Order: sequence, then structure tokens, then C-alpha cells
Amino acid sequence: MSATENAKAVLRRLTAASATERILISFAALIMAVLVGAVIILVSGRITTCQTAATTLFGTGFCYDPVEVYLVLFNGALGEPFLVNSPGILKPLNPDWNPLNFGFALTLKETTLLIFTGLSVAVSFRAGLFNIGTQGQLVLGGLATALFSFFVAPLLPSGLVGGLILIPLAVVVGALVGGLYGAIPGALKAYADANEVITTIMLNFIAAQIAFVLVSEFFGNPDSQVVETTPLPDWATLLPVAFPQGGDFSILALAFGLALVVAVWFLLEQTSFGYDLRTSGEQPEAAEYGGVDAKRTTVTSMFLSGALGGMGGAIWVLMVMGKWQAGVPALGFDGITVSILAGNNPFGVVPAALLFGTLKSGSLAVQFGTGVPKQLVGVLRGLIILFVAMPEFFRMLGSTIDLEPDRETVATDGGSLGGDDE
Amino acid sequence: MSTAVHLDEITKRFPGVVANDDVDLTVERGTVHALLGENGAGKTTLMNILYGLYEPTEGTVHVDGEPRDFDSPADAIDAGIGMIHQHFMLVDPMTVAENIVLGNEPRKWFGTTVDRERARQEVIDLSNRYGFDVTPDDAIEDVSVGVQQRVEILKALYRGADILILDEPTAVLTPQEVEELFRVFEELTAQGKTIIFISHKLGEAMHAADDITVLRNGKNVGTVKADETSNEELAELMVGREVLLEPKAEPQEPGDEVLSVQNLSAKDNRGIPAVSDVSFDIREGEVFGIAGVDGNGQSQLVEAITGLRTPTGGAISYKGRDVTNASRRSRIADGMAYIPEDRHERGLVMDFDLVQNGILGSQHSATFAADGRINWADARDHAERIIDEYDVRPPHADADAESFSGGNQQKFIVGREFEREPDLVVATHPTRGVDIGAMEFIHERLLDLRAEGKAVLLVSSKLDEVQGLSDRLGVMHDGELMDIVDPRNTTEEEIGLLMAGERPDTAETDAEPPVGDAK
Amino acid sequence: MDRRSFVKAAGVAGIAGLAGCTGGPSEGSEDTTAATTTESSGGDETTTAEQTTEESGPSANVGMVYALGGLGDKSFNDAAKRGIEQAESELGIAYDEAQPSAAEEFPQFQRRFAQSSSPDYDLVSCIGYAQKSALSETAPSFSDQKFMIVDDVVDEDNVASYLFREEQGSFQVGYLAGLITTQEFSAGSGSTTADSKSVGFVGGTETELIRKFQAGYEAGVAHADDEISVDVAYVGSFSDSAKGKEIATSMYDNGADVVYHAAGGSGLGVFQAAKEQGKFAIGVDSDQSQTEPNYADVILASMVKRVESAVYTSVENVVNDEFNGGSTTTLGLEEDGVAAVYGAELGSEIPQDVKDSLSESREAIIAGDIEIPTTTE
Amino acid sequence: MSTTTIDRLRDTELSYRATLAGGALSVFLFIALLGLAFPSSIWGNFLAILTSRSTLSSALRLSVPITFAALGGIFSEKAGVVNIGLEGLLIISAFTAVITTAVVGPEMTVLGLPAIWIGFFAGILSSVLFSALFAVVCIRFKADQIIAGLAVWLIALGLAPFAATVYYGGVNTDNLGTTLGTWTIPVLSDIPFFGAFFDADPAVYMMLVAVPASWYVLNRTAFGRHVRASGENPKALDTVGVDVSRVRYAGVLLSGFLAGVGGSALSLGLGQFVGNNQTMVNGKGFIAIVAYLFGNYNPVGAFGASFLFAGLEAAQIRLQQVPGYAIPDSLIQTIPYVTVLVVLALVGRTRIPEAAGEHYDTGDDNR
Repeated sequence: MSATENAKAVLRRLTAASATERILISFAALIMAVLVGAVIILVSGRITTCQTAATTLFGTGFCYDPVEVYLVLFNGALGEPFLVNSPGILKPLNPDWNPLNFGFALTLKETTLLIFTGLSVAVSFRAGLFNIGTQGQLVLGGLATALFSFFVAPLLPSGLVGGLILIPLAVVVGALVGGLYGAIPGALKAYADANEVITTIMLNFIAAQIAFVLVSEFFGNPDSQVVETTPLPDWATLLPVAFPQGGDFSILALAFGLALVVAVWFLLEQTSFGYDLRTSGEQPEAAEYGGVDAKRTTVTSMFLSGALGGMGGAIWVLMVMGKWQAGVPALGFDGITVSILAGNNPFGVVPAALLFGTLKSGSLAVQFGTGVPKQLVGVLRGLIILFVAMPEFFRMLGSTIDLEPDRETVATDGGSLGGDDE
Repeated sequence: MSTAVHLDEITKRFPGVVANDDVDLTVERGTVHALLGENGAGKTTLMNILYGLYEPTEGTVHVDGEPRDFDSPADAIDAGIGMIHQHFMLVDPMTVAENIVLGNEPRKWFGTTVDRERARQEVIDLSNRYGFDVTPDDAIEDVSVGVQQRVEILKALYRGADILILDEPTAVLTPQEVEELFRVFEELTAQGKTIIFISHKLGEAMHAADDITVLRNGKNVGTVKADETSNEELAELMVGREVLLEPKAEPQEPGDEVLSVQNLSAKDNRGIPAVSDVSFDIREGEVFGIAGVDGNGQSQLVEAITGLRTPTGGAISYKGRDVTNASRRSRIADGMAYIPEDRHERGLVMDFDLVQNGILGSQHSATFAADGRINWADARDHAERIIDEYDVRPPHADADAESFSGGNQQKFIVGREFEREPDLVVATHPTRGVDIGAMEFIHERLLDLRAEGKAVLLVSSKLDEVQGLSDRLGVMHDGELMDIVDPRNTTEEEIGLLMAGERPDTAETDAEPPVGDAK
Repeated sequence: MDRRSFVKAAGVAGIAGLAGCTGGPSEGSEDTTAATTTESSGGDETTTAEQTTEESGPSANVGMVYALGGLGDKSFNDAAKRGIEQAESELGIAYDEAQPSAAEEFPQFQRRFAQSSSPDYDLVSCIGYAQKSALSETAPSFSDQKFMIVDDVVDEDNVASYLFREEQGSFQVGYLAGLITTQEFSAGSGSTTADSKSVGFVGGTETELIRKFQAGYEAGVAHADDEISVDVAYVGSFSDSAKGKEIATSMYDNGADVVYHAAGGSGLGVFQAAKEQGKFAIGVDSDQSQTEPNYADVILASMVKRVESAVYTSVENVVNDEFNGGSTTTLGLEEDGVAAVYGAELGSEIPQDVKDSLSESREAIIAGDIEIPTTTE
Repeated sequence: MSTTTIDRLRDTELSYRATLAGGALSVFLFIALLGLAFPSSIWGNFLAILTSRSTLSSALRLSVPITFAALGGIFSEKAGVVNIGLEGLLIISAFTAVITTAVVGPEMTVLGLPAIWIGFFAGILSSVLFSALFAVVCIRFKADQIIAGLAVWLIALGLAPFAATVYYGGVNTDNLGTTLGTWTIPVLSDIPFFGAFFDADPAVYMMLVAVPASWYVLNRTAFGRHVRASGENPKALDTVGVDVSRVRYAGVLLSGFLAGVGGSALSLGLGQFVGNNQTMVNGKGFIAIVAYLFGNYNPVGAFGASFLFAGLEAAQIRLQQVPGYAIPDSLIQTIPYVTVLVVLALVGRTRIPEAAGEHYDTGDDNR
């Protein structure tokens, strides 16, 4: 059993759980993570020192108040919907709250980016490929988008018309480059039997270095000391619509992401290609038996996954940065956690991305507002994934509620399931 | 004679299923006791209980007259019980000696280190004592199945087993190896060991056992002495009614050639030649059978024909066209149906429901997927039709393949493949793991296809099946097609010799000894 | 928003700190009831309680956005922090800090400070050139907000830019290194021999700014002796001290006597390598013989870049209503914005003639008699 | 299957090793040849770097965390639990080692044990505790090992900088001002080139002991055999009465222990924990996974692979300083990764324990 097959077994088990069960487990995981996080906040509130206690439990003062931390987190992510400073645990809604605010824009920005990377990872996972390489695909896809836009922009009329031509093309270029970069581990897997977990990890490192060199040596912005490309003109980027300036969020990109979710779902569930892809992900031998060209499907799925990652990079460049800059955030790795929480279901990616987007954008507010280091959110993310990984834990916790459907009842000809005892 | 094992009113329930229902079983010391029954009769479950792998829902296990409560195999081992499972419990990359002493390694240097020399010596001593032929330093993955089985027996003996349970020990052996195994049984019982073996083959039980207990639907339907019973009596006990044991195909005139295999060679997954220089052809309205002990190249041959394995030499032509290197997909499109030998690995996607499994192989066909989009409504109708016609139970198209029993999975695969309207049906072990009713049904359908003028390639390790259904029968041994015989005019013994690699006329010139043959 | 000031626990808290006995609120356990009442009696009282320490409120509120690499680098960011601490104690201002961990967080933190109304920040300090592009977008959106940036220029009316002539200070320490490597010298834990004429330079990332350090340093070394070879290597990061150590070790192995680093946190590794190899190192940004007292016995000197004075001055300007938005302040040797500062422990042992030479070159640079390149190419 | 089959199998195994060793050797010979022919060229410099003692000692130092994590990974995966969380174990132990030393007081000595060694053991302990959590999650609660491993990584990646910020106000810890230092063996350390083996960090000596010891445990002790059986065919182990879960717990805890040594050595070799971005561990745990796969689960092979990566890094650091050498530093840094890709493309698969990644249920309590 190769690492890939392990991964496949993992994915199989995740997809095996029924939808309801998965949603229940995700919620339970979230609650457990929040509870454990609260304990961590309290403990760290005893380690650090402060002048006033934020909360007092059992006669002991703590520097951090978990309830406050979580409230601030949501308030920060959503733009102050609650009046935090009012007494009591249940805070009243803020009458002045406007959903089109800066904090919410940040949350949606993260969500949009995570939808792309989450989809990228989900597609590869569904194809039974443990693509850890979305990050590298995103880095190079984003760079390609930035360079393409930079060189082509002068040839186009500036303004809306130019943007309408350039932006879609730039996204396509990003997708192509990301896709081709994703196809490399696909081809290595298909034709050289090289483990894609290793190759994608290696390719992530390589992508970061290549992009760095390309920009620092050849395509850097001469006016900047930072390793970055020259900023694109405003008309060539995705500007915020409705949401305030500076939130780096464009509702167009989110709409595009949501459209992709539907497209990916359609591709996976409704087409012959999707059938091939899922079959090879579930059971490669059966796929081969069913006439699926395993090698080609591997390469194609990795291309597709890489293309989605590349689009994520394109959106990052066009919507967030307006240029490519070294030190690309770890959106590709976050995509893995999104996809895992989503059970690799394209539709599940949306709420999962929203959750992690909320956490990430709220984390800055937490550090700002309560002094609790923002890395707390990283811990929470890990905890959520940990709990999601162990449905058995919740089954044992709630053994009175039988979550597992009684599959065995349908066996009719003897005690053996699946005819194991020939 | 004293009682070695007494199972007292054992009942074992799994969710929704009663595997053993109030079973009594008494085994005398120093005897060979056969546990006979159809697949799914509860034989293995019962033995797993005796071996401590399962806990009985009700009932008691007595060993040597003492009531015992085994929590784990470790307890059973302590009580002197050893079990040789059908799938060997061996660690492939480790050596014979390492496997035999696993868990009870002799130690040296204050217990820090395995005393490998002593382990080797003990293995050699043990195998000499019972006349076994094993080399302690061979890796398990390099030795034949027969040797692996002997390693399993040695493993149990090394742990001081007095009672040996063997789960279908003959399924993977050549007739000659079977004889060798039964000789070992005699040796062991002569030294006071007790043997219980599970089988569904009447002849074997009659031949090797002193006592025979028949299980049916989880119940003990009778224990008889081997020398006081008859095949007919046992058969009736097993199935509860008289059955047609041997299907016979009426001779019919075959038509045009459908498949032709010329000098085909192929390697297995490890790159070792598995098929060498095989030639035969199949014509319309003909069943061509291939007999042989499992693992003699049949799988690789079939995979080469169906497009799952690239041949290393030779040619395959199908309906007059060369398809040696054609893709699997094009062969499916061209009307080649294939019932694979491993339904869990290949035949079904276990986590897909039957609707999705019903179009496996047809996902690109115009029937279900015009313009690349799958018509799930049609796919559902298709799956429900198969379920209906092939009596797949329970009739739930939305249930995952995994949730069906082996027999029903097989019926679904057979249905799906037969409904392709194929020109050639490649059927490997089509009745493996299905009940007798389903077996009859599948046999009838195969013969129907033949009558319709389709070509059938039937591969089975069940000699009676291939012999009964085939018009011509090829026998494979070690990758070679030993001979093509007329199954109607050849005896089981003759075929058995071919399966063991001996050509009656050229036996002296055959340089290579049969697989894992004992000296 | 409820903000608290933190007392750094390092060194103060013992094992008990980890166990949770001396950490926590400083009111102490006997006072928990008081804490409870303060907390439960609503927002107003909390604010009062907090403000009692600052009587009539701060003279100004400053938001600090640090460079990547974070506090604790013992050079750049810590220098900025010293500046704001000085302003806190001397000017009675209050400040809040943000330590971004990725470039994309710069605009977010800048904006959060600029937008905030409780308190309303009088100045947002952006430390490091990497914030330039973010600030170029943020500053025009908040034209009423005052900003300052260190190490780069943002041409906006509400931004005061501060630059340093790093090449001048680097020239000085390069000259020092060159003079030391050509002579027999032994002090603290390090020693050099006259026969090996080799020094080293370790940069953080290979950017324009760091090349400026390198260029000045190389010029200074050459000013001492053309024959001296300068090994140059870049860590690729300002926070990989393990790699900094490997690089410096290889340089010392290669015969270098003195290694100068402009590598932020990675430079710590350089000091360690120096200590292990019994050679010398030159610090950067802060007087690292003081910020890293453990390595004072190998730190010959430091090229101090008074980020703290830039920070302090900008805050002072705001407090005095003299904010110089839109202007760029360049600090060189002359303004004492950069300087070669001898190590606290080794300085006294550096031969007087070397010190004299350095004083001379300093004068010459200020007078414009010595041209120093600002880039290596 | 005849004897030829066996020979052929041995051949493939041998050819894997031969390809690796031969490839490495021929690359070296190629460089040596060019270097000797053109001593003043870049190849000459390269040869000088490869044969310098300082490169060797650097490579040894750099391979410590990778090797220890790789050894840990071997025990865990051989026992049937794929431990993707090695990176997280390195992070948590690196951090704990430093903070414990700092809390005790770097200059303190408790019960005759210098604080830094207390920190060292505390780092190991933290890693063992984390791996225990991982083990319980994977074995008791049957979590998916890959996902749980990722979770361990993510938690450690968040927790260490989080705690550092709580305690120090920044993601980096203060410098301890002291390190594990160097142990020098007199006389032996004077040997040219190979003297680097006798003038090294304590952790290097530990590594040089741990590698053969791991090999010995895995191949010559009963425990090692149980570990291998548990990863290849747990049922075989279970049916002979050895508790598979217990063996797996031991394997995972051992991986925690070994990774903990690597993590502690990493941070205490520097006297500081750096918590930026991917922290100072920066992918070493993942490289370790590559190393043991590369080394075919053989501790010696894993060490060889780790040493190769570390050696490339050490050479790269030195190559950078060769004047007039125009290739950008970042490109040179890709050499180890590209090497792995090329070798994987040429050699292809490695044999992974048959049951790694699978849960094992005993008996019927889970039916």
C-alpha cells in the first residue's frame, strides 16, 4: 500500500460517511476545537502578565477572557455586529452594523481565495491524489498572471474595456501555468510511479525559489526594495464593488469562485470525465477495469487541480495585491484544511472556506483587541482538523445517538460482508 | 479417545445476521475433523470463535474438558490451539524462520536481541520432526503457497499447538499438494495432534477426515463418520435438497472465430514472466474453459486479453482485428464483457451505489453519456433492471456496493456484464462466493449466451465448473497452456496431472519440478 | 475596546511562571474581588481603572506596525521598539503594536490603526521598506491620518519618510574589520592573525537595501587594504539564525577573522559562530553588544542605525505639532543616524590607532572626501 | 516460483541501492574529474568545497534534525502509522526545549544537570506527549493518519509561536546565550577531514549512535520484528498473541522521542527558537519523510539521504561565497529538491509497509 493509497483510503472513508453525519461531525469538531481553544486561552492568560484581569473563574484572575476573545473574533471578522462592551454574555446586536464593512470584506477576501484553493485540493483528493502542491501551483499561477498582465496591459486600452479583456485572459494564463505545474507531479506519478506527496512538497519549494529568482533578477519592480512585480494599473485588477476600499475584496471574484464551485460539482458528478476521475480516486483498479486510462486521468486531474490553484494565485494577484510579491501566504496549505473539512465536496468547500476565512480575518482583531496572539487561530484550525479526523471519537461520545447507519442489515446470505469468507 | 474440543450451544450474532445458531460440536483427540458447508454457512465464524478472534454471543467453548473464555487468540494459543487461516497470516518480507517464531522469539543478551541462530535451529528441528520441507532463510514472498501453508502449520506447532484449525486449506493447492497436505495430517494425528479443517468440498472431507460436521445457514445439521456416510448424504445435508452438481453443455456447432490468442506472453506486477507462449482461439457459440490452480498465469492471461495488461509478446486478435495493444476502453466499446476475478478490487467501486456501478465501463458509451454528460436517469433504470433480472438482494439501487453480500455483488457484476450485449464474455470465477441458486442461474445464463452464438472464455479453479460448461478446456500451469483437451472425454485425474505441470506423454522430459513440490 | 499593557515576562517569571503561579493579573490573588467588581460593573469603570495609571490620558496615541521578523530580533524591530518606549516614558504617549507575519497583513494593520476611533491614533509608524507599497495605498485613503515610514520613501503629504545612509556606517565597520584582520589582535573570546586577510559579510535577503550595506562594507574594507578578500553570502531570510550560523561558520573556517551581518534575526547565528570559532563579529542596527550581552565578548562593534531616533523624532514631532508630512529625512554619519559603535566589552581593547583611523574616515565621509557606492553593481 | 524469481527480486532491491549509490558516486567523480582538470574553474571550487572538513561538519550538524525525524518516521510507519506530523513534533520540541531552559535559567544547574540539558529532555518529553496524543487519536479513535498528522503539524505550528508571544511578546524566544556546545575528542579530532566526526555537537554524536541503534532495534530485536510485522501484516502479529495496538503505540511514541531529540538539538544548538512563518524547523520534518522514503525505510539509508540533503545545503552555503559565481542563491537552494525529483523520476516507487495507514481492529467489538 503506497502513501497514495493511504491517502485514498483516507478520502474513501471521508466520503463514505453520510452527508448528515459529516455535517454533524464538522459541527462537533468545531465546538470541541472552540472549547479546547478556550482552555488554551485561559492557561496562556495565567502565563502572561497584565494589570487587570479580563475574567475571573474559580477565584482566579485570568488575563484573557475566552468568551471575549471569541466575540472579538467574530466581531472583527464581521465588522462589529455585536456590542461587545455591553454587560452579560449575550451581547445585543449593533444597530449601526452594516454588512458592507471592512472586516467583513477581509473575511470574504480570505473566503474567496480559500474557495479556489479548497476546490483545487478537493479535485485532486477526489481523484485519489494527495496534492500538497496547490501552494506551488498558486505561486507560479499568480506570478504568470502578474507578468502577463504587466506585459499585455500597455497594449490594451485602459479602463473598463481593457479590464474586461485583460482580466479574464490573465486568469486563464494563471490557470494554465498552475495547471501545467500541477501536471508535472501528475506525469511523474503516472509515468514514473513517483509518489505525488513527495513530489508536490518538493515542487512547492522549487516554485517559491523559482518565482523569487524570476522576480528578483528579471521582472522586479525597479522602484521597490521588496521582491515584487510592478503594480498593475487599477483597471487591470479586480476592484472592490460595494465593499469599502482596502478590504481587497471584489464580489466579482467571489461570484466567479461560487460559479466554479458549481462547475466543479457538475464536472465531478455529471460528466463522464468526472466519473472517470472519481472512480480512479475511489478505486484505481476498478477504474482501469472500467476502461479509464489511469495515467491520463492522473495527469488531467492534476492539471485541473493545478489550474484551480493557479486561478487562486491569479485572484490573489488581481484582487488582493495588484502585483505578485514574494512571501505568498500559505493559501495552498489552507486549501488542504478547507477541503478536509468540506469532505472534498465542492459545495462543502464554501462553508469551510467561510469558516476559515472568518477565523483568519478575525485573528487580527483578536490580537488587536484582546492581546491574545493571533496564532491562536492557527491552533484552532489544527484542532478542528484533528477532531474532524476522528469521527470515531464523537461516535463514542454520543454512543446513545447511533450516527452510523446499520449497513450490516442488508447482508442476506450469511454472516460475511462482501463475501469475505469464500 | 478423549474430547479435545467441545463447543456447547454456540450462537454468534452480527448486526442483522445470525452467523452461528446454537451450534454443538465435539472433536475427539488425535482425529481429523472436517467442517463442511457451503460458503456463508458459518464455518469460519465458528472457528474464529474457537480461536478467540470472536466472542460468542451465547454458548461456551470447552477445550480438553475445561470451559474456556478466550478474549484473544493469545488465550487460545495458550490453550494449545493453532489456526491456519485461508489468507495466510504471514509477514511477506520476513523470512520463514522469522515468521515462525514471531511473537515468541528466542532471545539472547538479557533478552535484548533475537537469537537468530537458535530460531533457525528450532525451525529446522521442528520441520524435520514432522517431515516438512522448508528453508528457514527464504523470504515468505519468495516461496510457493504450499510452503507458506506449511510455515503456517509450523508456526502453530512452534507455539505448542495440539489442536490445529485449518480454514479451507486446499483451496490454493494443486491436487498433488493436497495429497501432500493430507499426508501431513496423518503424520500430525499420529503424533497426537487434533485437526479441524474447513472445506466445502465433499470429496476432500470424505477422503481426509475421520469425522465430518456439516453446517448449513449457521446451524449444525449433522455430524457423521466419514466411513459411514456417502457423497449423496453429505450433499443433501449441505444444501438441504438435491442439486444438479455438474452442469453439462450440449455440444453445438461453433461459428466464426471471435478471439484468437497467438504465442502470448506477459509478466506479472513484479516483472516476472507469468504467461508464456499461450495460443488458443474461441469461436462464436463456444465456451472455452481454462482450468488451473490459482496463480498459474490465468489472471495475467485474462488481463492481457481484456486490455488491463500489456503483453510482452505475441498477438491477440478480436473479431478479426489485432487488439494486442488496443486500450481497455476500446475493447469494452467493441463488445468485450469481463467478469473480473476480484470483485472488490476491480468489479465494483465499493463506495459507489449500484446506479453508479451499473455504468462502470459504459460511462463513455452513447447509451449513458451522450456529449460527455451522464444521463443518471437512464443509469438508474439500467441498475434497477439488473437488480430485478439478476435477483440482487436487497433491491436497493441507492445502496453502496460495499453493503451487499459477496454473492449479490457478484450477481450484479454478472448482470452488468451480460447486459452489455457482448460478443465475447470473459468470465473469471463467475460463481465464486455465490449461493447454489445463483450459481445455477449464472451457469444457465452463460449457456444461454453460448446458445445465442456468443463466445465465452471461462476461467475457474473449480474443475467441475469448467469441465461441465466448456466445449474445449485449456489447462494452465506455470504460465503455460499445458494442453487443450475435450472436457467431455477427459478424466478429472488427467486434468489434475496437467494442472500439476505433468504432460502424460512428456513427463520425463519436463525439467522443471512442479511448484513447491515436496521431496 | 479593552486594551491592556503587558509586562514582558521573560526573565522575571521563574518556573512558577510556567506553572501559572506568578503570571496572570498583577493585582494579585488577594485582590481578585476587586478585579471582579471592576469587570462586572461595566465598561465605564474599566476605562477609568485603566486610565488611573495615565492620569489625564496620553499626549498622543501611536500605532506601531513592525517589520516581518517580529520583535525579539535584537536589531531592527527591537530598535524601533526602544524608540517608542523612550517616547512613552519621555513624552507620555501611549502605543499599540502589531507584528505582521505576512506582507499581506501590512495594509490590514495600517488600516486598523488608521480607522480606529478608540483611541484615535495620532501617528502610525511603519517600520521597514516592505511596508512601502501597502502604505502607498493606505496613506491616500486616510489623508487625515499621520504616518511615518522607515527605510523607504512614500511620497504623500501625510507620510514622513526616514532614510539612513547605511553605506556610510557600513563603510566605517568595514574599515574597522579591514584594519583588524590585517593585524595580530586578541580580545575577549576572539583573536585574529595578521597573515590571513579575509573578512565576511552575511546579508539577510538579497535586496537593494542590504546590498547598500554590503557595498559600504566592501568599500570600507578596501579602504583599509585592497588585498583583503570579502566573503559574501545571503541567508535568504531575516529570521533563519541556524543558517546564519552555518554561513558564518563556513566563513570563519575559510579564514575570515571578522564577519559583519546585516541579516536581522539571522545575525544571531553569526555571533554564535564567532563565539564557537573564537573570531569576531560586527552587529547591525542596534549596539548588539548590549542587546546580546551573551556575545559581547566577540562583538567588535555594531553599525548602529538609529531607527529608535527616527521613531522617537517622528513621535516628538507629532506631539509638538511639527509633523513633517511629505518630507524625507535622511540620516547619515553626520546626523548620527548611523555610526560604528564599538562593542561594550571589546571596545576598550581596540587599538587607539585603529580608532583614530576610523575617526578620520568619519570626518572624511562627512566632508564628502570619500565616495561610497550604494550598490554592489 | 523458482530460485530465479528470488534472485530477480533481490536484484531489484539491489539495483535500487546501486542506482542511488552509483548515481551519487558518479556525480562526485564527475565533479572531481572536472575539478582536478580545471582547478581554477567553478568545478575546482566545488571540489574544494566537497572535500573540506568544514563542509563535512556543517553537513553533519544540518542533518541532525532531519535524521532524527526520519528515524522517528521509520518506527512509526514501520509499525503501521504514517506520521506526517513529524514537522509538528520538531516544532514543539524545539520550542519547549528553549522555553524550559529559559524558565529554569540558562545558567542554572538542577541536580547536577545543566539547565540546557533539562531543556533538552523537556523538549523530548513535549514531543513524546504530542505523539501520544497523535497515537491515541489514530489508534484508539481511528482517525485518518494523514489528516491527524496534518493536524499535529498545524497545532504545533500555531501553538509554539502562540506561546512564545504570550511569554516573550513576540514569536521568537530570546536567545539563551548558551548552546549545547561542542564535544571535542582529543587526537581523533585532529585527523584531517574525518576529524569533523570527533569535533561536533553532542547531538551529532547522538545521531551517529542513534542510526545504527535504530537499525539494530528494527532488525535484531523482537520488538523491531513486531514493529515490522505490525506494519506489514498486523493480523499476523495479532494471531500470534502480540497486541498490535501496543506495538503501534510504542512505534509512534518512539517516533515522538526521536523527533524530540532532533527538535531539541535544533533549537538548543542555536540557543533560540525562531517562530516566524514556518518557524525555524521550516520543512525539515517533511524533508525527513522524503529522506526515509528515499532511504527505503532503512535507518542507515535514511541517514544517508538526510546527510545528502544536508550536504547539498552545506555545499550550497559555501558555493554562494565563491566570487564571480553568478547563479542566484535561490536557484542553488532548489538543488536538493530537484535532486529528489530526478531520483524519484528515475527510480520510481519505494516499498511502503503493506498495512501502513490502515486501522487495525481486533476481535468483534467493532463489528
